[in-house]
Amino acid sequence: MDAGPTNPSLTNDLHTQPMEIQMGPSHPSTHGTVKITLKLDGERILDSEVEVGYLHRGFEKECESGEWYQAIPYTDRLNYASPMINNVGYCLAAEKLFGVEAPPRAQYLRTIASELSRMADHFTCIGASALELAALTPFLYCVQAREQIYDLHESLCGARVTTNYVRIGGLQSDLQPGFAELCREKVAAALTLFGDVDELLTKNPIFRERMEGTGTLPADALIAYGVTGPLLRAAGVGFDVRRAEPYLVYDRLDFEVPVGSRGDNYDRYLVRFEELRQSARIIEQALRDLPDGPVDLDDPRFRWPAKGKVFNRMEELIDQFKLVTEGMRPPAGEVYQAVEGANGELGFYLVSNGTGKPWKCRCRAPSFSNTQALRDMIQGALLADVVPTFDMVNMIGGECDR
Amino acid sequence: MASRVVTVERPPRLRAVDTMGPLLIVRGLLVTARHFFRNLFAFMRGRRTIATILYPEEKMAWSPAMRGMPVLVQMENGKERCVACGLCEWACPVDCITIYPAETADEIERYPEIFDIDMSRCMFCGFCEEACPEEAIVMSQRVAIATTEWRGSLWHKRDLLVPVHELDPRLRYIRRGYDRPDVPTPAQTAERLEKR
Amino acid sequence: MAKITVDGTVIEVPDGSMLLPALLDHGVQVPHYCFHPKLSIDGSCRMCLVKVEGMPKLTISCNTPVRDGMVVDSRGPEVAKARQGVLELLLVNHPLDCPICDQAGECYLQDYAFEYGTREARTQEPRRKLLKRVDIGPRVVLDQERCILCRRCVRFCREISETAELAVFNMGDRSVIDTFPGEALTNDYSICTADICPVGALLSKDFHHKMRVWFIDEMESICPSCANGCNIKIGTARREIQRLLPRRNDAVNETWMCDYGRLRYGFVNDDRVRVPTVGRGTPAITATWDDALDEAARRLGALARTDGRALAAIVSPHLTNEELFVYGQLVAGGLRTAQRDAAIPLGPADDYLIKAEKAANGRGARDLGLAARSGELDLAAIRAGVETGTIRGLLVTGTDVWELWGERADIFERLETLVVVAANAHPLLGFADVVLPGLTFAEKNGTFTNHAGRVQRIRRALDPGEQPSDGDIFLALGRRLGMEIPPGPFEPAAVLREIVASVPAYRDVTWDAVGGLGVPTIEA
Amino acid sequence: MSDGEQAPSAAPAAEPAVLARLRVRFPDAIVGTHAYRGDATAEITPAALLDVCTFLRDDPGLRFDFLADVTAVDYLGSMPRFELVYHLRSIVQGHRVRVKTRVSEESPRVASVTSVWRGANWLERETYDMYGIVFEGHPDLRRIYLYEEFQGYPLRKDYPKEKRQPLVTVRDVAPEQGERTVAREQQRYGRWPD
Repeated sequence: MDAGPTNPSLTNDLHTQPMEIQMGPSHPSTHGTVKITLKLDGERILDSEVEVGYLHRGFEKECESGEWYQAIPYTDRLNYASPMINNVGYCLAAEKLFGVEAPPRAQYLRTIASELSRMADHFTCIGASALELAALTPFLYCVQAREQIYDLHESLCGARVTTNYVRIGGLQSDLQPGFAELCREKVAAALTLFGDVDELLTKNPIFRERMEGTGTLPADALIAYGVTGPLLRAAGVGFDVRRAEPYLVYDRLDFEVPVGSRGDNYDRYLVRFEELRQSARIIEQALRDLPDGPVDLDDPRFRWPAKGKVFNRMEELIDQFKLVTEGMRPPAGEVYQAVEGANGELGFYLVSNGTGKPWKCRCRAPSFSNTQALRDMIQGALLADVVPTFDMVNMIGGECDR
Repeated sequence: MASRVVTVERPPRLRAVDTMGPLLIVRGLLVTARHFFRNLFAFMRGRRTIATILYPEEKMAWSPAMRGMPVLVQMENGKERCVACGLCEWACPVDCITIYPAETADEIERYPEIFDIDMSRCMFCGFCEEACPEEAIVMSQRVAIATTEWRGSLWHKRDLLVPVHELDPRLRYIRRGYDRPDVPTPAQTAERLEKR
Repeated sequence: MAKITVDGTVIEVPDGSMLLPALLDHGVQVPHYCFHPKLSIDGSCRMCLVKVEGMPKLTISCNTPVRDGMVVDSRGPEVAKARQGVLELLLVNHPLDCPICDQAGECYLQDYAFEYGTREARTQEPRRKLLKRVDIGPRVVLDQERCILCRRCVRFCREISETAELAVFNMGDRSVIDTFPGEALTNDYSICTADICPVGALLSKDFHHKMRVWFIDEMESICPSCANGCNIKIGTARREIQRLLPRRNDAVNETWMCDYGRLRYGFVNDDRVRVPTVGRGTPAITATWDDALDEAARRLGALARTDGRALAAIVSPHLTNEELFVYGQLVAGGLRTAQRDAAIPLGPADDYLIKAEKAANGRGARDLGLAARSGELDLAAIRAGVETGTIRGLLVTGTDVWELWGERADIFERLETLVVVAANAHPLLGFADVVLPGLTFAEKNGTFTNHAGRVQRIRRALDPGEQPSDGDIFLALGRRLGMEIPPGPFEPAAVLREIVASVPAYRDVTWDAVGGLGVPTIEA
Repeated sequence: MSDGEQAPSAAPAAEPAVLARLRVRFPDAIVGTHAYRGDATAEITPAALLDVCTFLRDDPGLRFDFLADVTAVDYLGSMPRFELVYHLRSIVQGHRVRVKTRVSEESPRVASVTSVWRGANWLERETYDMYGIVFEGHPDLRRIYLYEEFQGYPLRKDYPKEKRQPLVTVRDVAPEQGERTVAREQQRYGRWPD
């Protein structure tokens, strides 16, 4: 046989095939359960497909089968890294539907709780990304800092992660004495620890080499994908629900919305970093301005009556029974309420048919839209860029799934 | 509006000197060494600063607010305070409580013949405690509920009963919020009703 | 008709009626305790106060006749304040019993206090102490502290059961409900007093401390315990029937039901036969459904082929019309015998709701031609046939025949083949060659025809799971006996259409129309 | 926070500018509008969905460049049964609107808005997965959370919460799907243009 150099079968044999590999669903770097199917040409990513859906929590179905108040613990588990923000988002949406507003003290405490959760989320995100880029020590510091925040969660509501703190029309409980001092001390301790992380990471050339210039996507593409939060802000768009549609007391507080200039992973890291400092500022201001007064709405149609009266007064006992068994009854209607979650716009769309159970309870999860853009972020990049990009997308399986 | 959009400052581009290995190592080591010595000196002075504890010899110091597993309050006479009203059973989002009420000859005529909590379903949300009109089920500070077989996660009434004095810290904590807002005097109430 | 204005809208109400029922019929919510549509007017609770223009004070709407041109304010501030006052007075002495009271959850005191009350207690004084847990009758328990003295129960005992055991004793704030000395609340309708009690003062002993009402799912159905066909609600929770409650149907049972029917539901929960068995002797051998049906068909088919007169079928009057219809087809087409009769248990009766036929659907069996007509073998003749040996095989549905034939083992031992379809464990099953588990009224859909020929729906309140319904059993037996039955499960709605097509008296009945309060059949 | 105390049937006189503008531009497509609790809402006919969405994105006075959410609501018992809900936001101009359209149970089909907002891709896949609504023109309409063998649509109101799914053992590859896999495996790629 005459096998010349132009023989097509030979060129075919010499040509490498693109390789399909699967990252996840239990790859160490995919915190949260997600599978990324990559098609590689050597180290280059030709194409990828991101698959979510490994948790199957049935969040919406569970909410539809319980009373309005029974959905609150389920929201803890949406973004489990920042549970308080989900509590706040759901309760704000429900309050909007009911047409009530929590007392000012509760509003301030919810702000504090939200910002604490945001700090915990950013600690988790930055710590985990450092870990997945093989830097173990910053992860330990981050987790230790997060523990400080969780101590505050515990002081507020008695649980470290599954908080179930916010109620429709109020809060689960008022502050314990000495919370303000504890809060200042713990936040300061967390920020000190974070200063160490800063020293270890921000100027570290290895870290920068991995982060700089990777995962970039222009702002208009991010908006078209519905990406929000630090990812969008790193691309230079100053969109923050706290600023665009102020809720709680954010319009009364002084804070900065950090934006990046280039939109790469490094900018995302820096934006998160700056948001941590801003969260600490917000907490400090909220603690300073915290008014006295009740934390619960004094309206037995929505908020369970005070326990002391339930024990020895007939009217309140009846209210307790009716509220627990039949739940609070909103007017029929629909509302959408967005809050700024740690990863972007966290919206709740509630539909009521006037009964004690939600007809629909929909969560607009920021992670879901953010993860969708991952494919474009890593298109044509190197395999090694997947890890920092995915880390900065910070997908949380709990809120991604239904 | 007091919020502003501010562009974060990026550190200058990497210079050649930044990528030099030994310098890097020294800078990183300085941070970790600081932690090491701080922990060491604190240890020598008897005030530990490291975050980990030696479980199970050491236990974490919980806040009084800590919500552990729900337990039943056992009164001084050895009986449960629960009257099997079923509010906790209904309020529980995950349906982990099962109560079968029965009648007794006591003054309070009803008691739970069976009171089971499926701890494998319980998510420690605390709604049972909040719903209870008798202060009979409270969140304790117990968290060790691991078992080796699934039947062990079903806690029956006799396992759940805890003497009331052992629950004192928790009861003190939840009683703080009982009179929210302050119980109004009859005159205040009359005034409020007038306003409505 | 009179035209009255209520809260700004004009409604038309019949002349001479009282204001409260007129308002309630038009969907105007007016709270009330003592008023009951089937009882006389008492006017004692003062809860239904409304403002009528031209009257100097608020007036109780239950005892105010409508008048053309009346202007009524049912929810203005003055009315709301009066209601708050009434409720506050009612709650002043009400014990803090919600946690231990069975009424909690369906208590009118809770409902109205939540909706119309002051929401805030302002009493510090101790509450009135009265007797609790008074044993006033075999089926009802009284709690005097919870009573709000609406006197519904007193009027019920005077006007409906006409036994007048209850009365209000003492005066003023010492008033209490009690039975007359030496008497007990023993009438046949006594639990109805617990139904109409708006609070938890009178409670059914059967339901006492059994289940919180908010866990109960209710399903509209028909009482299976006598031929009257009282409309009921089946309350289920934890996959069991917790209680039966009457449902208003003015054509059948007003809003009442007898204690006998109300308490007879235990057979649904307990002693059920769930798996088919084959062979006499104890314990019988459990079999798969296919094997049991094969065995039943083999035994019955052998007799049907040799001699049609050797087989007889006993019809249960507890089956629905639809099941009876396919059963009739099975008897005529599969067993090829005309020897069948319904085994209808009898019992005491009164002149109100309680009927002598202690089964819900004896009328249906007669309408569908499954009870023996003159000249055919009736139940007694079948028994004689069995005793003389001419009848060698029986297909029995239900177990009433055991009692009707005097609980005589020797009759059934004589049989070559006995196939029983029954829902509960019973002595009769010990003589059966094949036992096929049936379903009870609470587990199936269908219709019953009551003594007066009213066709009424029963609905599935409990899910029987994988267990086939009686209709499926009859279809499966028919297929095995060579009848031409298209494949597919037993569909009551489709069978009812066949009944309507073939039985003239049922020509007005449709599945949907029968769903509410039932449809009367047409007398021939 | 919630200034809109109007009932859903508020008079259109008080309606927000976005809705007024839509009403002028698409007089026939608007089924109804409301601003309950301050959320501007327009219900439109399904046929006009794509046009309305394109208009909302491109109109210089509106600029709804951001699709926050797509979901459906199952109004079991009413006709038509499903309602699709689109939450839009203008990042540039800072306002929000909710666009809704109804589709029937018999033909749950509606045009896909992936051509208007890229982010609709996954959101529509999710709605398809949970409610069985088919988005015509969607580039890749597959289940996103659940596996292909899943029976039924879990968020429909007639899907029982406790329902069990049959176990799926070995995934059967349909013949044509198998061929496609083989074809994909044999496909050649050029080198990355460095």
